[in-house]
Amino acid sequence: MVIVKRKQLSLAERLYLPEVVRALSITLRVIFKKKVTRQYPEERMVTTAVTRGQPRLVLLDDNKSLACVSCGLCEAACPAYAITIDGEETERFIEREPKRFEIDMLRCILCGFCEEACPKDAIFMSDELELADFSRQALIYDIDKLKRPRAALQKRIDYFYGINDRWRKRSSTS
Amino acid sequence: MTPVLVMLLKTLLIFGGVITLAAGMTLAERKVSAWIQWRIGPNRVGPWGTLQPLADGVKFVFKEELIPDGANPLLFRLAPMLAAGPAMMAIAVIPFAGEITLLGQPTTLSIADFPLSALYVVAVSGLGVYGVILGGWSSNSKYSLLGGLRASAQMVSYELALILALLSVVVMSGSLDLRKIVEAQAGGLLQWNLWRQPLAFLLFLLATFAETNRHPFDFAECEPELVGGFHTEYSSMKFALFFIGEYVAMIVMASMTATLFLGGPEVPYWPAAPWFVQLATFLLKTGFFLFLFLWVRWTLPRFRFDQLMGLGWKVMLPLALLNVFVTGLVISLF
Amino acid sequence: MLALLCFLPLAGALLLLCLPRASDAVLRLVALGVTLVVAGLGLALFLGFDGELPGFQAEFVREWFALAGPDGTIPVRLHLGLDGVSLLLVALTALLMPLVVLSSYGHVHTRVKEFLLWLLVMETGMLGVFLALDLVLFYFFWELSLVPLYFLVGIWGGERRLYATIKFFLYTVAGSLVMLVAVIALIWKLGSASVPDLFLHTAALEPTTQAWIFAAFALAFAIKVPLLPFHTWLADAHTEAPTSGSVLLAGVLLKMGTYGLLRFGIQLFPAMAIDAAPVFLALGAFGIVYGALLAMAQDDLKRLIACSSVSHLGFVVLGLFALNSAGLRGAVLQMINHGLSTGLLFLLVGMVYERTHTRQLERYGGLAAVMPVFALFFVFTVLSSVGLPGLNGFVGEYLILAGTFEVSPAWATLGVSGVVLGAVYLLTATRRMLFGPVVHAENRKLADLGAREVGLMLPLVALSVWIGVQPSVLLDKCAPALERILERVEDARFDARLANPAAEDVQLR
Amino acid sequence: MAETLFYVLGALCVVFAIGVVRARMPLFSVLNLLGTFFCLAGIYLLAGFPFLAATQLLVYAGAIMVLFLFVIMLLNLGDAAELEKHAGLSLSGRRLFVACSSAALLGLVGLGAAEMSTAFDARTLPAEHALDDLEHLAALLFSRYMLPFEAASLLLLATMVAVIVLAKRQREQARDTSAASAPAESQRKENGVLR
Amino acid sequence: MSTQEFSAAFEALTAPAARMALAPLLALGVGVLVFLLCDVVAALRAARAPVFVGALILAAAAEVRILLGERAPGLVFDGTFAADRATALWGLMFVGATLLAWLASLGYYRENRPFKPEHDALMLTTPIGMMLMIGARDLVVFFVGLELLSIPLYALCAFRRMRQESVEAGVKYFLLGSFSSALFLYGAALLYAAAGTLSLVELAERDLSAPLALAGLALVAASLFFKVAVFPFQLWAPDVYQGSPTPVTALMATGTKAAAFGFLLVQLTPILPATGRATVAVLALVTMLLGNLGALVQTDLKRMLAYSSVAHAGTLLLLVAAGMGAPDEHGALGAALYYLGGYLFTAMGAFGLLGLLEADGARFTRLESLRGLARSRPVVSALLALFMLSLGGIPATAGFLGKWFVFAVLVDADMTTVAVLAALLSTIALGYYLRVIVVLYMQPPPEELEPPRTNRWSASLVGALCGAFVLAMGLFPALFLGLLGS
Amino acid sequence: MSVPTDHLLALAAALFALGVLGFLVRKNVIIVLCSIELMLNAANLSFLAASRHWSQSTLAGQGDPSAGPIFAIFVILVAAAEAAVGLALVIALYRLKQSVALDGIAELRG
Repeated sequence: MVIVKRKQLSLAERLYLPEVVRALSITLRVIFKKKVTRQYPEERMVTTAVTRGQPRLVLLDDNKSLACVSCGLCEAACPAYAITIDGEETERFIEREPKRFEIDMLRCILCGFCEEACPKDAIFMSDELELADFSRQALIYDIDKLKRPRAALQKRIDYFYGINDRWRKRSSTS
Repeated sequence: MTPVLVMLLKTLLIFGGVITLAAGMTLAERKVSAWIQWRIGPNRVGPWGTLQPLADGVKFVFKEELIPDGANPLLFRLAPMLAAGPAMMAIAVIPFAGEITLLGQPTTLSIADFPLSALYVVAVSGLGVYGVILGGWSSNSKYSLLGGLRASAQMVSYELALILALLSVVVMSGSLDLRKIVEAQAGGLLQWNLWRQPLAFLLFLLATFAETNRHPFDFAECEPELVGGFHTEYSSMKFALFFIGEYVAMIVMASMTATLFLGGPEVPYWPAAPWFVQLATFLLKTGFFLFLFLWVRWTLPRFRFDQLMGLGWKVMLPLALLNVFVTGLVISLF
Repeated sequence: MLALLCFLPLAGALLLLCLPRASDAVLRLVALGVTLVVAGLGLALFLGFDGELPGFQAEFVREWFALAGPDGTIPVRLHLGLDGVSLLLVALTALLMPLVVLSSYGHVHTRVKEFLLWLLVMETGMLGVFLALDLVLFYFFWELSLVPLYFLVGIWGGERRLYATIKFFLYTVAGSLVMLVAVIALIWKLGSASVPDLFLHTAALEPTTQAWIFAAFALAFAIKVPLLPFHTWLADAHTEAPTSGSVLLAGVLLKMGTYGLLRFGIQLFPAMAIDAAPVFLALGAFGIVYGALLAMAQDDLKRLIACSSVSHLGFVVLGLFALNSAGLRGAVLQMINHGLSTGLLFLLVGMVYERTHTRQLERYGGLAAVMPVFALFFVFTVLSSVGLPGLNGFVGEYLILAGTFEVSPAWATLGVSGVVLGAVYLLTATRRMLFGPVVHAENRKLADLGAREVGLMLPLVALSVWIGVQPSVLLDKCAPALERILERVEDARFDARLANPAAEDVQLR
Repeated sequence: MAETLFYVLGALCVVFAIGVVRARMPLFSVLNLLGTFFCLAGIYLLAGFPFLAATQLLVYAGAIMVLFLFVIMLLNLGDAAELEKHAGLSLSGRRLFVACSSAALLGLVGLGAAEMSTAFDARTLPAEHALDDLEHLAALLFSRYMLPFEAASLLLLATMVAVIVLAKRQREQARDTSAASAPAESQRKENGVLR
Repeated sequence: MSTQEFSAAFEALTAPAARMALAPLLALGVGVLVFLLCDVVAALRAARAPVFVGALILAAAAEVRILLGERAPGLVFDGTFAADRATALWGLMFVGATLLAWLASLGYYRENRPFKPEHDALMLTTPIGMMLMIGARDLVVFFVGLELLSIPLYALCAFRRMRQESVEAGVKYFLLGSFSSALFLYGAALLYAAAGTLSLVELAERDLSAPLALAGLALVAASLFFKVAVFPFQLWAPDVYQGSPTPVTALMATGTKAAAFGFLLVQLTPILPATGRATVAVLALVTMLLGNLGALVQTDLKRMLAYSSVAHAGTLLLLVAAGMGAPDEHGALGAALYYLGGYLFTAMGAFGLLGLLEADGARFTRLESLRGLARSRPVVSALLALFMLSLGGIPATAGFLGKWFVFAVLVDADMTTVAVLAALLSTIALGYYLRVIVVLYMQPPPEELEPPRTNRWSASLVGALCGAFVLAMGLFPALFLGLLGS
Repeated sequence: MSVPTDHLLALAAALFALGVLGFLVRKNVIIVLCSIELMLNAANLSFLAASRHWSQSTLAGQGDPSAGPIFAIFVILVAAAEAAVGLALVIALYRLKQSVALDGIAELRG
């Protein structure tokens, strides 16, 4: 059991008013400080490799086909059930590719689990943050809206590998 | 005919000014809150956001009117007017400045001069609570009802301290006429009642916070507990009226504080100041208290309801009584 | 002396109050002792009374309190005193009380202490009524005597005692309260509460005032007597009262009414009495006959005797309002006689009731064979009550009828018929009760009277005989007082003639 | 102008008063009463009693009526179930009495009108003169009416105590436990268990 | 306010006469404050009872000083308040009533009772109101006094908040009480409109025959009739008397009634027009009749006593009728004092004993539950019987002389017919008073019911004191008449 | 304002009569309380009307004009006290019965 001792207040504190004045002086001082507001549409946030934006699908080097093999691991890992995948046989050497790959952006919580779950490095968190449209349906992104050339995601991919490498090294030494 | 015209003109001027001021207050509230939170506040509509109130007004006008199911439609519509009306009426006797000449007619810058004006202000502004109570009751919502209930208890409790604090000032100057009270403080800074009645000033100030339902005594709205309190169910112009009522009440109370304790439109050490200087002085003094309302709101946490009642009945009332008693004793002995 | 006489029983009552209720015998002894002392005092008073003097004797005066009247204060005093009439009644009361206490041995077994206590309080009340010479005091005692009787009947009475007590109480109180207004009016008008003072001044009052005050007094007394229309409480109260209560009720309490009529009716307002005499004569005469007829119809022995009281008291009223010497003497004597004979009758009924637990005449029959001593006493009493010459009843009735005849032969005749009827119902009852065969088996083994019972009746029997033989002993004592009353009546008659010389009776002279 | 205003206010007053009596819900009764008070305050002002007009607003409208509303809300008397089923007479057989008393009152004042019908002439008063001159009233309160004034303070104290007795929630434990007897103790325990 | 006025006010306060007149009020007022203070400060809680009794004793002493002093203060405070021997007597009566009611209330409340000090404080406030009412020579003073009496009583009636009947009694009393206050105010306003003054002294000199003034008088009288519960305003009394806690009922039946009748007789009666005499007399008789008939059919002793108090109010109203239209020349005031004094002890004793019996359950106010009580509780029964006889006006009790004086006043005022009617009506009253005695003494105790066993020293003391006074007033009236004479 | 005094008195009488009516007719305690307040206000209006009447210069010295306002002040004070007690009683009643209709008050009958 935790016994919380009530703090013995001093007379000034019990009088209340001096404390009020102190509080007021604090807020008054703050008024004249430099403001931290960013004027958003004009001033945008600087994104870095760490920025975890919306998930995107990586295109292979041919800039046509997805790296995804529709294994469904990201679908399973998604805590918000935002990902829906229907796979199909393909002529390509990887045998399977997604017929349908949809992420419901209204559900997505940008957690990045899909990124971690993906065994084929086919899905990555981009630096795209803005999300707006006129209908709910339009915000369920299909493959066309999700696919990005590798170059667009290169910064994140490098960062991701770097992290993984560091992790691998550490685990091998120990 | 001219006196009537002058009267109309004064009324228009003062009400227009006060409404503008109230509108400005909505902006000021947002600005000050922003500054205190290291922000800038509204700055899109007009230069530095000065036209924001106008935009808000337009938005209020065009919003849809909602009346909750099971609410009493008559009272629901009546309540905002009852909230705004008394506050506007109370403005009538506030002396904004001394003598001016309008349309060639010498007059004073207040809608009416009335020998019992101090009493009038207290009496009329106290009625604002009906809007809150009825709004709370007629909404057919628990939150609103609780808000109204709290407001009624709170207002009655603090009105006592308010009147008693006012009374000690009245005892000092021997009149219930606000102009006489102002005159009694003419001369210099040291003539202000602020120095002669510091306790009354403090009590009056605190009571005005409670009377206007402002932080830290805003139990009628009290967002974390009651969503929006009495105006939870209100929208569009009715909501706007509540807001105008609240801000006008703040203006009234601030100008009362300025009048009673800081000499109102009297300019220190310049007895014969022209009317616009007096008006400016008055606005300055009032403005300080208006700012104080905002300042306090964004600084202090809210009380608990029992603390509020305890403060009102166990601290402020006895202190105010004591103050009146001592004042009377001192006045009658010296 | 009078104060001692009057308040000794009250002191005795207080003494009883302090005694533990454990031992009935001690309580009874104390009560008996007190009443005996009072009886002794009464006897001494009787013997020491100067029969020649007309006024009040042995007066006792103490200041009590003062009322703020319209013209200055009116002192109210503890003023006791007696003249011939009250002397006789006081003596009767004092004599009856020990007998009543003795008789209660037989029938009171529960809450003895309270019973004796109320008896003693009642004695004070009754003596007070006869002795009081202050109107306030008189009224005080008048109502005070009701309360003990109320309890006596209510607690120790028969089956329907509650009905009887409340009826009795309300009847009498209604009368008394009206009298209260009259008493106040009289005192206020005359500025004095002292009865001798009042005698001097009543004639000066307005006739209408006199009339209604007299009417109010008369109403209260008539209820108490009881006169004809107000008699219904009497039968119930008598029937339901315990023997002691009945004896007191018949023996003394009813006399309060007739005494009041004499003292505060005739003596206080002679003029009004003259005017009202025909009414009272009529009521009295009808009362005699009606009471007798009622009595004839009764099956309940006690009720029968109660009704006979109505009849007998009719005689008294008849005598009083004959307003002449013979009538008044007869009335006073008849009061005493009725006290003795009816008292005896009730005692006898009580005794037989204690044995048979019934009062219905048909439950008796042939008791003379079983209880000869009882029969002897009963027959003697009945004869006394009927008015057999040589016994007490005869003298009184004779004087009354003689007096009435002088005034109104018609009413006197009716009264005579009452005597005859009285003989009829009493003797019939005696026959049904005592003679003939013993009808009921349970009556065969009844015990005859014991020594105590005989003892307590003997003084009464002796007195009856003595009065019958030598009534002058009593009559002499009260004669001067009665003469004094008659003088007032004559004065009033004279005044009336002066005021109205054309009246008929002037020519008669 | 003032006369017209008086008659308008008077008529409104009566209308509101009828509303007080006729209202279906207690709340509307209170609101109508509030309307009556406003009109009365106006009439007081017109009749030359500004102080009483202000007091009327301050005490009646500002405090007493708020109290009424507070209780209505506290007990939530606006519920549909609380509405009276019919607006009939609560005390049957008194209808006649009511009608008679109302008529009699009106009639009495009609009689009185005959003697009071001198029109009040405001011009005879000095200008700017209120009939309830505050200083004069205050002086009276502290001299001639000192006794009732002081008694009134005691009255308010008594009222406070009375209201506490009536409305305060009863605490479970008695205040001085030393005086509490054993049976009271057990009684309290029972209560405690029940709660 | 100027300094002169201030000093004038203080002079008025500190003038010897004013001091003397104010002393009893001040004793009680300060008593209330000190009492409340003692309650707040824990260390002083033990001093509550002494403070209560002390305040009453001081007030009584102050009244005695006025009563026996060489010069009574007379009119003080610019003629708004009067203190003379008569008001001092009334004041003593109020103090006595409060003290007795308080004694009867000690230990009366069996349930958990956290508001005991408040109860006593309220009780201590009531006599102040009564004294103000009696001494008032100005309608303002009277009104404040009336409220100072009524408001504590409203709360006291509803004091047993957990009991329905008590709260109902409070609500009823409150509603009708404030209704009568409103009647009074409107009447006073009309009087003021007609005569231009609120001072009773001046009112007595004005011509009040105008219809407006008559209406005002009628309304004022009606409001007082409400307070004393006479026809047609008597309906509340039985309910309120029955539902209230018994000591409070006792206080209401004696104190309130005395105060209202005191004012009615001292102040109002001389102002009332003599033409209304017959009306008031008829009202009084009807009140007596209704009260008595109502009491006859009751099975609850408390309710029966309530009806009987209505009947007694009718009797007292006869005095008002007798005194109307003239200064007191028939001695109505003295009669009322004696009557009310007697009634005070009688009713207080009766209610006090009822309260004692009630300690064993409210059922002991039912008539049938008192059957045969004389066997188990002889003293209580004897006292109850005594009080019943006194209420009925049987000699040797205080009630007798009270009745005597009332009739004397009536006879003096040439209202003999009324007196006779009243006498006959009071015969009815004996019917139910006797029933109580019948029940107590002449009926067997009920078998299913345990007889009450409780003994409380305070209630017993009340019974004994009242019994002693009832007998003393009946047997040695000189002791009390001496006071009246002055 | 030169309205005759009796018009003011008539208004007061109307209010008073309505108050009496409401007191006797209505069943809800709150409304009954309102009616009582109405009656008190009628009394106040009469006091002030009378005070105004007696302050006329033609009637100078015949009446005391200041008594009216004084009484009115006391009336307002007492009205506040009565309202407080009355509402407290209403609360107590409601706690017991969950209703404030006067019909329900029938425990005491005899």
